[in-house]
Amino acid sequence: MGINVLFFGSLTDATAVAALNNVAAGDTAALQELLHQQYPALRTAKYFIAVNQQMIRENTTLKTGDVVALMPPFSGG
Amino acid sequence: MGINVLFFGSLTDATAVAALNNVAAGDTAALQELLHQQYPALRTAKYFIAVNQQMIRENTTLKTGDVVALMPPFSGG
Amino acid sequence: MKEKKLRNIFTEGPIPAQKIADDVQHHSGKNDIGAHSIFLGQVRADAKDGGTVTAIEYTAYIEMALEKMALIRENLFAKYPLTCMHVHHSLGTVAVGEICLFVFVSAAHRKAAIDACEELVEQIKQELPIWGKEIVSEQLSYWKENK
Amino acid sequence: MKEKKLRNIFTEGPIPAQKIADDVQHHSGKNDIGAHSIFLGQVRADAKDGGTVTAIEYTAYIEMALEKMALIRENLFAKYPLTCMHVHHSLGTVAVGEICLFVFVSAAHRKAAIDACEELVEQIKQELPIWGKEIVSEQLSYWKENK
Repeated sequence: MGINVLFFGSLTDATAVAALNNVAAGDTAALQELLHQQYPALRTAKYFIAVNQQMIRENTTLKTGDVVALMPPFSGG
Repeated sequence: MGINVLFFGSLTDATAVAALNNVAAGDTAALQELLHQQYPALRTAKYFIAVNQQMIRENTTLKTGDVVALMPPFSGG
Repeated sequence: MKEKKLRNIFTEGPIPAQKIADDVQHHSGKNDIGAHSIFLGQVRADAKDGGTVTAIEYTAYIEMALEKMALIRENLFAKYPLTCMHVHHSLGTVAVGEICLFVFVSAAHRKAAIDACEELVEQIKQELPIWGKEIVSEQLSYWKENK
Repeated sequence: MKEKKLRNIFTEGPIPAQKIADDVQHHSGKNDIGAHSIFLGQVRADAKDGGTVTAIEYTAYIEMALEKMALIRENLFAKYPLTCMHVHHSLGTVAVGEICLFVFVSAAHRKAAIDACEELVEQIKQELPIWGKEIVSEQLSYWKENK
């Protein structure tokens, strides 16, 4: 499949990496399940998901090359 | 009596002076009447009056040494 | 005369842009400040009958303006949790493009700084005895009116 | 990739106070500007369990932040009669007392400049994917939370 996953802010405390490349997942729900198994601390973390820089609220189909970002609440400024 | 009168902003176009010293007037109404006779253009000018830096709205008794300011609408900033 | 010492707010001529940087820099030692809200008034080349504005000449009833400013300041410090408040207004001639008003409000959090700055600017415009004369040419000028 | 070129808003490290003066000076040639509204975010030495904050480390999802910023900008220009809008946000380490956010909005009249600046600051805080990590010591840090 080949999904690129980005982690931001406090989520990198849970993952210890900022990005994963070539992850195999058909939709965002499957991707989350996979990531929650790999990084259990993500299960209780509050985060939003963007697919190719667009925020999504519901399960979304993924295709090769998509960039999925997991983002905790913003705290700029 | 001895009232000091100050003119500000557009009012100085009517009076050509910025101040009058030792004007004889017992209250602000009498002072205005006097000034309107001396400078007829003041009659139609919109202005506020301050006695010793306090804005007044009604006829106010004056005493020697009082400073009466005639001020058109403010336009600072 | 009252006993309290009045802070001056008036500057002869335009307020140098450099002053803004210097004042901001000067507050870097105040570790409880999280937000600065700044308002600058700049002289506009407004179109008038007979030409465009080239400068504004400011005059003020200085003593009364400083007394009034002290009250405004006191009221805003009572109303909002502020750290600092600085006001600078020009007297005399300020050319088009130059700064005639510099209002600088600092607080721990943005809401207090922003709200107080906005209120302060309105009160300066409405309540301080200051007058601007818009100069079009040597022969032509208009007394400014605030909206 | 979209065709439109995105404006950068990010600066590595603190935003120098001097930049504010330079930017204001740079606008003195715009004769239709009457009002500048400026907001500055400064890093606070907040008390935390284990010490006080000494710096904030900023990271961002840069591409998404710039896309989002372009939309915010477009919407504010459509909503208010503005002349200019400039945003600068730090990335990396910004020490206590230093400036991490510089928002600069200019308009002919004060109301548009002030209202748009306030709205812009809120949107930057709420909508841009930027994160701050409050550093207390080498061993201790807290992820910042916006109110």
